[in-house]
Amino acid sequence: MEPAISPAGYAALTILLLPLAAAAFIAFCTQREGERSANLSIGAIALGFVLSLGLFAFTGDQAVETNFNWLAVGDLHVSFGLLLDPLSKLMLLVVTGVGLMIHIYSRGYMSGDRSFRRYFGSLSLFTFSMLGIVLANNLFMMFVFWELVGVSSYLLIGFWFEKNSAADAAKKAFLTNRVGDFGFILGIILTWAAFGSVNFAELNSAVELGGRLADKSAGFSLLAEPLGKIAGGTQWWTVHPNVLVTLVGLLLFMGAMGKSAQFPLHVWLPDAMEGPTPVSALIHAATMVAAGVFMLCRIFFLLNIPGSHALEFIAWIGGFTALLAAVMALQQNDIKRILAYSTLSQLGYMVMAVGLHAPGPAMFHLTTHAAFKALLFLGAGSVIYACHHEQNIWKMGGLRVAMPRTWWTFRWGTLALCGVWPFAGFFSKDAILAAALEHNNIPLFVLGVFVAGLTTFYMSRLVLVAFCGNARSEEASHAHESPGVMTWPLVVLAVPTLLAGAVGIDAYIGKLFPGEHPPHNEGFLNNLFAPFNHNVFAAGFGLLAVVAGYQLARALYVNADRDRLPEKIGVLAKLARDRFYFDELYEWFISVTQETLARVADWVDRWIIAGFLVRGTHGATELFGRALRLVQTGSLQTYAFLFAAGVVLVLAWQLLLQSPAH
Amino acid sequence: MNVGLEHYLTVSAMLFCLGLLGVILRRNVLVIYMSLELMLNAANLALVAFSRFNENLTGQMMVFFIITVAAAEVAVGLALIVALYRKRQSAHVEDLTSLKL
Amino acid sequence: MSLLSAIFLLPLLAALLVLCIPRNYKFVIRLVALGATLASMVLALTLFAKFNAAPVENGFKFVEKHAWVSVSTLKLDIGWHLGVDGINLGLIVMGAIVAFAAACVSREIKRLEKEYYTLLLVMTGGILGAFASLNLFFFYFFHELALVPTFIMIGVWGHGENRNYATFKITIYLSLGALIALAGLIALYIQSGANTFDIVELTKAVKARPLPLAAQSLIFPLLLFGFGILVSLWPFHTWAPLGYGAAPTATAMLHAGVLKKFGLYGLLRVGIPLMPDGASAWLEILAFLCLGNIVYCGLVAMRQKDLNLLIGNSSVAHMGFIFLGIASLSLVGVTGAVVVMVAHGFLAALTFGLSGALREKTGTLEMEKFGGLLRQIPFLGAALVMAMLAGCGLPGFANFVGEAMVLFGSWRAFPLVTTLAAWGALIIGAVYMLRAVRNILHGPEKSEWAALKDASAWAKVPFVLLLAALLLLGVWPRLLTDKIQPSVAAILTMANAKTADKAPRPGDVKKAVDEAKQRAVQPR
Amino acid sequence: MNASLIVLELAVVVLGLVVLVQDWFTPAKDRRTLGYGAVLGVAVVLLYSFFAFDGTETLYAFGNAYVLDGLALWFKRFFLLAALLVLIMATEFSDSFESGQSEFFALTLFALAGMMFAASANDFMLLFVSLELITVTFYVLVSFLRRRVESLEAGVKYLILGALSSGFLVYGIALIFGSAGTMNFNELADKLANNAGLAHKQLLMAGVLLVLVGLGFKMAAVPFQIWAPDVYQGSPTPTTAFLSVGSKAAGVVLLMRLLGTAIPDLAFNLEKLLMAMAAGTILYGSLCAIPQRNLKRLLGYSSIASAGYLLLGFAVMNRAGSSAILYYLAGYLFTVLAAFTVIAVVVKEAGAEDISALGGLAQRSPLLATTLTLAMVSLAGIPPLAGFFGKFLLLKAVIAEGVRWHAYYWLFAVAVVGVLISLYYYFNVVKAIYWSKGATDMTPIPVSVPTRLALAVCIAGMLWLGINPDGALELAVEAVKSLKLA
Amino acid sequence: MAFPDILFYLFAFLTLLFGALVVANPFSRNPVTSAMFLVLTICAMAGLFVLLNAFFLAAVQILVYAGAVMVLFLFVIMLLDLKEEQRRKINLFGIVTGMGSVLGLGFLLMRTIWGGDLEQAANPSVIGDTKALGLELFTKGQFLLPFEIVSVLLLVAMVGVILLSKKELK
Repeated sequence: MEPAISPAGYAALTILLLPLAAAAFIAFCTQREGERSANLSIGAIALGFVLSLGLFAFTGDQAVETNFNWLAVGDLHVSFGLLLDPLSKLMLLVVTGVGLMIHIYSRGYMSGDRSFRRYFGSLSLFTFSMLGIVLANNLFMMFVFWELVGVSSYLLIGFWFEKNSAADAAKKAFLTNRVGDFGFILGIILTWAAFGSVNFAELNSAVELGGRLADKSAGFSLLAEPLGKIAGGTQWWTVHPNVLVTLVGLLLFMGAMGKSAQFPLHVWLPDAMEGPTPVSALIHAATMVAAGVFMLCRIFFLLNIPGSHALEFIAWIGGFTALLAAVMALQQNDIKRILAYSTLSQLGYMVMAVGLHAPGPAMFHLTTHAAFKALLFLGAGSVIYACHHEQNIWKMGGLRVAMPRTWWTFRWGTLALCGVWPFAGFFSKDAILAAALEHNNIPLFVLGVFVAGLTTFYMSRLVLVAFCGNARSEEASHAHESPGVMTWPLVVLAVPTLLAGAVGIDAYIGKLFPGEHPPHNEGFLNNLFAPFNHNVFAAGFGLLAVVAGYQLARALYVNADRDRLPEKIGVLAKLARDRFYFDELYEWFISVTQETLARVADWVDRWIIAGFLVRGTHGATELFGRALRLVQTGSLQTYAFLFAAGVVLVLAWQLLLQSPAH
Repeated sequence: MNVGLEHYLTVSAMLFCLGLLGVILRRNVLVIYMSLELMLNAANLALVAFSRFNENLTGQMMVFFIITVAAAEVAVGLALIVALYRKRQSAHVEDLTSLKL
Repeated sequence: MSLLSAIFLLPLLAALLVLCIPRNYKFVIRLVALGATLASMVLALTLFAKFNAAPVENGFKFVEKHAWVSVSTLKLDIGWHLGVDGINLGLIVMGAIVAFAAACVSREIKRLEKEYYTLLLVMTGGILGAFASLNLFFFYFFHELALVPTFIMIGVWGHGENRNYATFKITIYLSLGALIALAGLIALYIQSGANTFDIVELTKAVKARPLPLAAQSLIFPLLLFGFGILVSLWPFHTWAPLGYGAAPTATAMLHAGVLKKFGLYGLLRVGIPLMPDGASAWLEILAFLCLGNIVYCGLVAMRQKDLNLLIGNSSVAHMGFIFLGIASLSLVGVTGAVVVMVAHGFLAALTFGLSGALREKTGTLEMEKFGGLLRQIPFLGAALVMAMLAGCGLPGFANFVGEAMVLFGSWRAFPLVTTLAAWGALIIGAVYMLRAVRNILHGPEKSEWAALKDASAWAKVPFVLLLAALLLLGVWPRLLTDKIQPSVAAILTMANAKTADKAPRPGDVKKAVDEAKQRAVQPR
Repeated sequence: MNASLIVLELAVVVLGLVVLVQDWFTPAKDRRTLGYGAVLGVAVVLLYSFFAFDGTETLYAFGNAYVLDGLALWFKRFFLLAALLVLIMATEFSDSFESGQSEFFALTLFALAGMMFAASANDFMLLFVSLELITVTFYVLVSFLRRRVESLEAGVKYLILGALSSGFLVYGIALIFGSAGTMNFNELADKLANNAGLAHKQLLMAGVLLVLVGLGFKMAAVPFQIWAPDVYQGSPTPTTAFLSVGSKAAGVVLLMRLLGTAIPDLAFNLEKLLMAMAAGTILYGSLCAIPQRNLKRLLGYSSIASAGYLLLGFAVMNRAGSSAILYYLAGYLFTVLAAFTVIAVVVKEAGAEDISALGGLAQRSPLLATTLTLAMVSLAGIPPLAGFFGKFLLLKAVIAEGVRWHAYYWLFAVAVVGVLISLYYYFNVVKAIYWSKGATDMTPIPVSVPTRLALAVCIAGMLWLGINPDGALELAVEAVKSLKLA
Repeated sequence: MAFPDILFYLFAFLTLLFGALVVANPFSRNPVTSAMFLVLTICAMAGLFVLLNAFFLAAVQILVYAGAVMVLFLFVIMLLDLKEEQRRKINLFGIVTGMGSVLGLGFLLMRTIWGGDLEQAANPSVIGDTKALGLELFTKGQFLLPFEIVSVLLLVAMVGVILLSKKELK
């Protein structure tokens, strides 16, 4: 039953397996040749990028599935399946393209590290996993690669495992992701239990059919029974299908929450900055964290089942994350952390977009964000590299002179992030704001605009403090431009940062979600002005927020040698700096729940089961034995008496109690 | 009431119990051994009585063997007691407690 | 000697051979042990390769049958009957591989080698024999044969101050379990009316005439708890971490990896199919006891300071998934349970092997004392990381496939338990596994371990082997599941024979949707 | 009258006399050869038993007082084999006797003759006389080490309690005779079958119970077990071994005859009593052994527990149970004799009987260590050794009865508890051999060739009965054929 | 009451009285006393035997028991030079429980004996004189074997006694 594989399928398979092969080869075959490892890794992803480009260019919009029967037991059929459709092709480009730049950049950034080989091995493993998510054609496979992404990010974040902070951050990232995955797998199980399939296409047709038929949630009513069992114990009652579809949606969303670091599972992302900076660029800006959003887009039809309220929830979570992260970014001083919170905030935008029934804009923003955020991270890396691993922006300053190429590209990235026309970020953010307006969700629109202002504010703060003014430390004053292997990727990434907004990505994605209002690709120049034609309010308010944010920042930070914001906003600044105490809160929560449970379980195990019950039985038996043994006094008289007593006992038992009445 | 089997058996049983009492209560090994002889004699009495009232000489034959065996047993037993007495200078059962627990 | 019997008779014969070698020829003794286990591994792999899924009568292949004890006046008929189906095939192969790995890591033994290798070989033979036997008597016989060396090995070559207590605890606990199970098996023999221990015959007899309910409700709990104790079913689990903590490496590998599966295998082979009604009353309780394993023991593992105790508790926790899968009585769940049985065998062997190697090198397993070891021992460290990740259910390793299948399969029967089990699998497992990695391998390097050497090339062999097995099955699960499925299906047909399950199954929905599609296409 | 049936016993008695007489002509230093001669003689008799009789038909002699059937023959061979191994042990041990080596051999042979007669007893008179022959001989054998006060003390204890039990036995025989008017087992069975009133006679039941007391004493069954630990500990090791195998088996075979031949129609009434006795015996033996440190005493308790397992077979009172008893006994023979042989050597070497004397045995003599380990494992009932299959058969018989009456399940539970507890102390011994600390003396222990042979026989027996039970079980089943069992 | 019955009661009374005095003599705790009363008990029993027509056994009882066995006892007592048993602390608990169990046994035996199970010939005619017993012993096979075994037993006893009481060691 193995279907014939199309050339595109082979290409996709090659793209997927190349990095794995590279990782395996690095692990087993290169001993100390770090250079060769790097080249292998870069070669694999470069080839992948070329193939992705080819796929993008030469295959049509028709989805192509390639299935290998991976597991088939009973009702559970899981194929190792690759799905090529516009969504995955776009993501392929993003992952391999941005990834390629980051790989190249890493060669420079990581040169001299004693675990160079391991670095590239892990990087390739990560690429493989990420591509797996992108290409997966069913939920199960997606989960498989989802987990693999988690573990490879664990390896990369904990790359410098000798540092306690890095080791802890890796652990935290993995565990937090696991919490999300917990929901994800339950969601998958529920979906499977309802529809009997995990394949996207099959699920989609089932949902569509359910929508067309009178019975709106054909599969989901079946879930009522086992769910009722949870809720009602012995009572079998029917849960309303709407509750069920919402629940499924939310459980699946939990996966995205973990990977895309949405509130309340956002805490791992800032800590993950302990990894090498290119890793931050790859994982925590362009790809891994985007996986959640990608997944939401992939399963949008499941979230969008009539009767489901999951999307509303998702939108609000996204919006809240965007706001929360932006506020926290205001008071960070570590250059990478600022970018990390900014990433959080932008991911919030994307998730919000999905929640606003606008997966297209979400993907659009994901794409542009991947480019400019990677650029920003790599730029930050360049700065850090130049400043001898100094990451505090208050110890930098004046870098624009010393590092011209970094400065220019970084500034472009910032502009794109803030959403300044005509940078790519403007278009994608605008699409999201427009979607909010279209769904008449004014609160979220206001929130979006406000966050846009905050974004401009903190990014301007970063740029003004780190690059402008005077050098505030020894390292900063001696900084000079990074080598070409690091700066050229910046330049390359600057191109999409400038242009990606208007090349028609939104239109390309729009084809996937025909239910929405797909924008049309009307040529580059037309696209350039499309936002203003399409929804002038969104564009206008967006730009207004940028201006306001920048003015505020300028007032506070031009030539500043310390942060004067805390004086203005008081306690909020402290809250923002201390990340609203989420880490402490979680730590407390975990210690009162899980750790207490563990303590109790351990205590019960040690004292009740192993101690009281087992040792008690043992002790009682031994005691009994010792007591019984006292009968053997050694005294013949006692023996004789016991013997006689035994005889009497036997006689009495048999003659009195067991008298042969029958 | 005519003296019958019951009466002999009663005597025998009582004698048996007396012997047992001696075994349990006396501390001198020799006396204990004598009490054991009482018990055997009680059995002999019962056997002879049964033999008589069941009209069957087998019981008496049994007594014959019991007496013989008892004689042998007594010989060995007394030799043993003598040997022990030589070691311990006592024939008291309380002194026989090197083996216990 | 047929292929199947050669697999386990070879180690037993080698044990006799070792007995005849003078004790000074340590190298020869070791060579014989290695050779025998290697040969039996190769044979097992051959068996695996030769096994095809084509259906046969009774479902067993490579059948070998001889009379052994047959006394008609006593209605006693015990025959030598071997055979494999999809369920024990994987276990035999896994056992043979683990046995070879165990023989490899036995280099740590430095005294009484002759006795040690004899016992190791006997244990190996016993384990494999138990899984190959289709006669309940030999099934039990070989299990016991393997069990005693376990005890003695822990006692003689074990570690730690708790060794004595651990030895006695494990001895008495496991013997209790075995005896209870024996009671169940004998009762089954008698009450089935077939007067046979032959599994095939028993199955036939029960198919023709199901056991009376009273008998079922007597025998099933005996088997459940007897076997349950052997498998460290909560709350009868406390022997396991303690025992494994004290055991010499190879013993822990073989016992935790292979021998422990005996009870599960027995439950699956005998308990579930022959006593469906007895089982139905207990499976729900079993499902909740699983949580004791998965969640509770997972939590306990979180508190451990000693690596072996941690692994021991985690091994107990993993048993919960197998129980859950079995309790679900669904094709997916039970197949998954069998996959976990095999996968956990490799995993447990791997983790105990690694911890043994670590102890051999450092003399301790207290996690607090370590730190940053990954730098000194990159191979062992990497293998340990992989083992730990496999232990918390990472895709790519066989455990994930099995555990996921268990979760998928048991959802319908026990949604709440499944939910909590998923929590245990994904989060609690990850917490303690990563904590171990963090404490041992990560963190600043410590000066006292600066001189630590990584494993030599030969010492890597067992770990590479086990990892490869885990990865292979993780990447290509059909290798196993396609063989397991028909056998499990046969068992479930019996298990579900009586009580027709009225609850709709996932497949039904798909069917309904397909039908609706058909209707939708038709013109109105 | 077919007097030729007693040829085996006769041969043994003559052998004993020859040993006694030959003693005069043998210088003190060569007395060992007498022991080997006795061993050889017993071996010849044992071999001859296979040519002379096949046990397929039931033969009577001496006015039906003496029976030679499968059961008798089985037990005669059992006793011969036990005596053979005990004699080897005794020959090795004879250095410790200040005097009377040859008398020890001769007395062992006379006791053997007593056991063999007991195996054929079909009459209460023969039962009594042969039992007394065993007992009286054992009085001497137990107190043989008259230099050691323990030995004498054990002798006196055995004497008094043995005589006490004889007293009960005799009284019991008297009561049976009184109520049934016969001493012959067959006649008693006939009368019971034809006279329903007889079965209800309390007098008969009381007699049976008192005989049971006497036999229970021999078997060391609760509540008549009290002598066993003291006597086991105090006796010379070969005596202990013979006591625990031969004397116990004599009790077993007589109880079998009593229940299976003499009062088959009454035996059912004893079911509960035997169950209670079995349970009590198992628990008592197992529990008391837990803290025990003296090896011989430990085996004394273990022997009590074993009596309990044997009683399980009596409690079920059917063919399966009886054949299981035989099988168990056969395994017990090899196992216990192996254990005692090792202990005899070790105790001689170490001069102490404490369990710690085994320390370092694994290094000092791997053969002894292995043998003792196997013996303990077999006693604990673990495959592939004899003890396992024996216990398996017994337990199976018990569970089979559970269908009829659920109390048997509880009996099984008690047995399981006993097995578990016994594991504890058996493994304590294994532990002492292999991993006890503080063993200082590491000199190798020499083991003589005959002892090696004896050990080899024991190991072979343990393994053979454990691995290939078919033939032996068939023999056991054949042997109990003559009993009137369900 | 017939004369034999009176004799029965007399001998029975004497037997039990002397028997009791063997076990517990309020005047003397000397084993010699016990031994002497045992002789008397045996003699009284011989009387009962005569009443039961067991003439041979009555003679044997006196000859073997009172004659040989008891002499042996006395020899040993003299040999050991046993003093009067010192009055040690009386174990009241032991006495009570011991009496209890003996009384229990007595009760059970009595209950059995008087339970109505006994069958007895109305006019028993068996006479156990020497001839009858001799014929019985030497003509009936069933007694032959025990007889021979007893001879071995006696041999064993001889050997045993020599072994145990030999003073010097070879």
